[in-house]
Amino acid sequence: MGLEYVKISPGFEKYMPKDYVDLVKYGQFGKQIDVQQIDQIKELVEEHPMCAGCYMAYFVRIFYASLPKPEDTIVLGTAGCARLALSQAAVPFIYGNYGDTNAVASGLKRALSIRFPDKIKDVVVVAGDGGLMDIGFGMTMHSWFRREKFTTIMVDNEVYGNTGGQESGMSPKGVQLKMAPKGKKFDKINAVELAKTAGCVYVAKLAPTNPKRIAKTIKRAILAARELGPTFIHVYTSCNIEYSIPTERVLADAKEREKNDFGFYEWMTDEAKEYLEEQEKKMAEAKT
Amino acid sequence: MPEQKVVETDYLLLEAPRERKFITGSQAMAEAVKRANVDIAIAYPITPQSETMHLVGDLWAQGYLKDYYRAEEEYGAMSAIAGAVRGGARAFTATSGPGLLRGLEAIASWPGHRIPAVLGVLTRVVNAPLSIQPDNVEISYLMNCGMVVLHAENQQDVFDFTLASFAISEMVDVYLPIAVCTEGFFVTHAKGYVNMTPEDMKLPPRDPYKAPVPPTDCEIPPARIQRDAPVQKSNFMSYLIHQVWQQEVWSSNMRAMKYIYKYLNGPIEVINPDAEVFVAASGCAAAQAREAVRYAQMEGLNVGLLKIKSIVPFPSKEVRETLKNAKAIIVPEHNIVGWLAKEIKANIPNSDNVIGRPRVYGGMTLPVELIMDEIYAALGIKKDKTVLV
Amino acid sequence: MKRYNMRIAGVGGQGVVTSAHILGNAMSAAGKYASLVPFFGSEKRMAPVEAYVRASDQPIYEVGEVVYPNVIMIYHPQVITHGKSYTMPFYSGLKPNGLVIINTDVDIIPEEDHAILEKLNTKVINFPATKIALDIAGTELATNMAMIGLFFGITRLVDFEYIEQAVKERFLGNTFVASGGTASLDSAIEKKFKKKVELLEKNMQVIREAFKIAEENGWVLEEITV
Amino acid sequence: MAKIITPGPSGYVPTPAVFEGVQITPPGKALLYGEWVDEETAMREAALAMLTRKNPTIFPGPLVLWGYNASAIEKAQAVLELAKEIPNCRIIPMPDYRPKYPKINPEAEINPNHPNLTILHNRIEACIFVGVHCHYANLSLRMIRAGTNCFTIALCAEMGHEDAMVSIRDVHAEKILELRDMVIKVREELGIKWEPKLPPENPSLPKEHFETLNIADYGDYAYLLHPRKGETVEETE
Repeated sequence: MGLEYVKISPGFEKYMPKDYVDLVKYGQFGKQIDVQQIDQIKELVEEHPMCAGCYMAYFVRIFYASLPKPEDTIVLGTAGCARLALSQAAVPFIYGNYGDTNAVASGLKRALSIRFPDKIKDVVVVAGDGGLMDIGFGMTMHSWFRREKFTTIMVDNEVYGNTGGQESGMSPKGVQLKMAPKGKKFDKINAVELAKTAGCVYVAKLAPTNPKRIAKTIKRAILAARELGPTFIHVYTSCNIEYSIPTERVLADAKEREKNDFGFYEWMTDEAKEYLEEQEKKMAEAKT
Repeated sequence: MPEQKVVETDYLLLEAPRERKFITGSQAMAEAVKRANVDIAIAYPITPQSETMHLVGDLWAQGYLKDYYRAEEEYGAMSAIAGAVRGGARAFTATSGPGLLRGLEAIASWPGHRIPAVLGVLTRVVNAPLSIQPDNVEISYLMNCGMVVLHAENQQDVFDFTLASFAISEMVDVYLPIAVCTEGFFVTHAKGYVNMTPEDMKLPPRDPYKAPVPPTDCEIPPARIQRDAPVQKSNFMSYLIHQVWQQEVWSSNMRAMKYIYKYLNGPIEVINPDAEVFVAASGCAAAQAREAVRYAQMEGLNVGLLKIKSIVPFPSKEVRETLKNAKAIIVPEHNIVGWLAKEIKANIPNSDNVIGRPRVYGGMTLPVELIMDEIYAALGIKKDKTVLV
Repeated sequence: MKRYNMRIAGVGGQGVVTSAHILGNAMSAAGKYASLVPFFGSEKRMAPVEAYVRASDQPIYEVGEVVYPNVIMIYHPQVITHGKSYTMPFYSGLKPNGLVIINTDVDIIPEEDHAILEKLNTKVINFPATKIALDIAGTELATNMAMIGLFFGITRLVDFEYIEQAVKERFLGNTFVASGGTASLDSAIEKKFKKKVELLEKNMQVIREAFKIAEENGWVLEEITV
Repeated sequence: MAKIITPGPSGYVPTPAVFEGVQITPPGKALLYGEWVDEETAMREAALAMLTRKNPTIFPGPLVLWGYNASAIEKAQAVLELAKEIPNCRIIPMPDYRPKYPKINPEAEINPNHPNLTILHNRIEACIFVGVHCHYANLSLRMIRAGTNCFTIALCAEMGHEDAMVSIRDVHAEKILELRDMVIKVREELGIKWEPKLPPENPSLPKEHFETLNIADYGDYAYLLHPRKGETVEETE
């Protein structure tokens, strides 16, 4: 409904807690912000209980700052680390049962399309490797097969971090983790290729080393999902606890992985390419 | 498809003219969906449910529904229903036996998530070994999750219960999912007379803002909303929160009772309230019981029927009142565990009088003669085992 | 029967859970009984932490958090002044004739709460544990030692040697895990003290001092009726 | 009259009013201590509680705080009108329903996941919930009754709340103003002198508007704020 629902009733500005007043005055609603300037705005995401130095927490901040229309965005998450920060933001958040994100998002997006055929309602799933590629695999795949119009972002820490460090389908082969005490026996699932095969119109893979690029990728994925079909981003968000990465080495680790197996990769259908070029041109024009 | 006009809920459910049709239980459920202004239905095949959702799919193709799809499996279907209802749509699905159990994690979460959806439960044996025959043990799995559970005796009940459930589930003080259960094949694939409201009338659309929780549609404050945050004991969440949350679900469940009175003529039906012996039953066992009571009365026996329509909320007070002078209470059931007999025993003072027989299961039919045998035994009438009437 | 059901409330980094373990281990070393329930909301420095200990000379059957304690130990004044507690107010559930030990050198209990505690015939002890820890061990990390020292000093549940044994086990043993944060805390402590033995001795001194204070003030109790 | 629902603390496991047999009223009726009464009786009792119990507070919820449509704005105005007439009343908002990490500021807001932090911290003994979605209002009302002695009043836009001591249904701006009139009437009957004024603002807000503050506003002290040429500030206290 636009911005009315994030406006304070007249006379109540002086009764609201400061963080809400700031959110309305200095927040992201109704604006496009530069992710490199998130320090200068009241961020959507608030204080959260993720581990100090967690790279996933950093990604979540960039994610929220990149939303093309935060006042009309709904985020879905599932059990796992990311939801600890995802849920602490001024954007509606849905947390259902473990691994159900892409089924819930399918129903949600369809309901919103029925009710608001002419309005933008962005639906974004941000879930972990376990939620999307293990327990929720079928629902993830089928949401893509069905060409559901929402974005799936996999924050891949290659482990079940929240439950204490168990092997996931996305853990690299050979890694010794709980429930794989002799080392993982099979390869990391190739989620990107699966997404392409299953019908995503925009697929990207990245290590979060460059905030501007992350923001651009997220925006593209959300814009393409609005009009065309499912989109997918696979992000490496290391677990510094389970993989024993010292806090000061987290960025270096991401850069290393970027060089090895998480180099920036972007793929889209011709249709998506055409659409995004057009949209980006429009946005650039609007700016100038 | 005829042009449908929206009429008041009370008018449609209580006053609208009715026309009699001879249809199957599956058709009766679909006919109710047709008149319920449903936005979206999500289907996944399983016998004996499939036919119902085929018919609902046809309704979508004809334009009665706005969206419909075949889901990946029941867990996905039930999760998607939760998503659609959160998004403000009116949603419907149906399943049977093993499918219900596959979807049960999601279904059992609906009440806590405050998801007012209607779920058709067309009962079937729960594996193993595999069988597709009717057996209603699956209802016992639904009884403790907080949703409203209605049990339909025949095609007419299926129509009435389903249509009313859309209205009841969305009441602000209820706002819970409702399961409309009936026996697979015995009801779903059998025909009976159903008095139906006109095809060109439908319920008012869902108003998701008339609700005890905001829909997740970015149209109503607060913007910072997670309707049901995971509960962590800490000083940002009270120790009590989950407890009072569950209390809210079960309070809401109890509040549904007044609407069951209003729209379904109460949670029970009684024939011969002064009876010496009662046959108490739900679902299609109530049809067998109704038959048995008629025969018994023809024989001059003082036997009554207690049909229980609402399993959850259970009409404790009404059941207690009805059975207070009964010498014997015969409870025929289509399952081995005897969930209805247990429930009745738990709710009356003279539980020794409850006879948890006859029970058939694994899809066997429940002959009226078995109930008659119990009636004779209860009244101390000696008869040959096989009764011919 | 001596039976103490206690709630320990402090903030992250104070060793609330560690001291609950030491309390339990001292009881076990003495051949008596204890059960403990650590409780973390969010493992973060200065975030509220609670632990629950049941201690007795008789077997203990009950499990779960202590909802109705007869002993409450407050490791940090902010538990009361800032409401940094999972249990509000801090004396919630306290049984009559109970014991409350607060780490403070001034009275921080609001007047209304005093009235309630008086009605319950509560013995309230303001005990400057952090000050004692700093004076004797030179680190406020020994606050928890002062607190359990005073508890044992008051209750005389076990002899001193068993407390020493439990503290030893904590600092010299290698099987002790209280929380994920304990390991990093350990390395910090080690840097401060060259030898663990020295650390142990400092801690014992703090405990001994707390015993002495209990005695000098006439706080020694025979028993709290359950 | 039998009082079924009274101020707590009712204990570790509160029994929900519905389990006690309390039922939501039909339109035009109100709940007082779990019994059906007419609205005027309920309003009188509500006014009495807000005028005589300690630290009366209004907890406006999202449907009042956020001006998302004309009726919300109108209702918000009415809430302020009501607050003005209650001596030493405070307004503590419930801007949303999600738990906040690591903890709310109990002087600045109330959160349905742990309402008692606010009730106990501020020693609130009478409160009004208005503009809160029913589900969250019910959770809060039950927890408050379990753990505090607060007298709860629910002004509900829908059907009302069994767990409140006073529950009035179908409440929109007009009915809030009726309650205000009742407050004035009872206040005068009690002989309490009071000049209508708005409650104090939220303590979390900065006292000055720093974002619009100009260096020139500091007058004589402005030179202290101008960094001098070549001066770099390494560290601050």
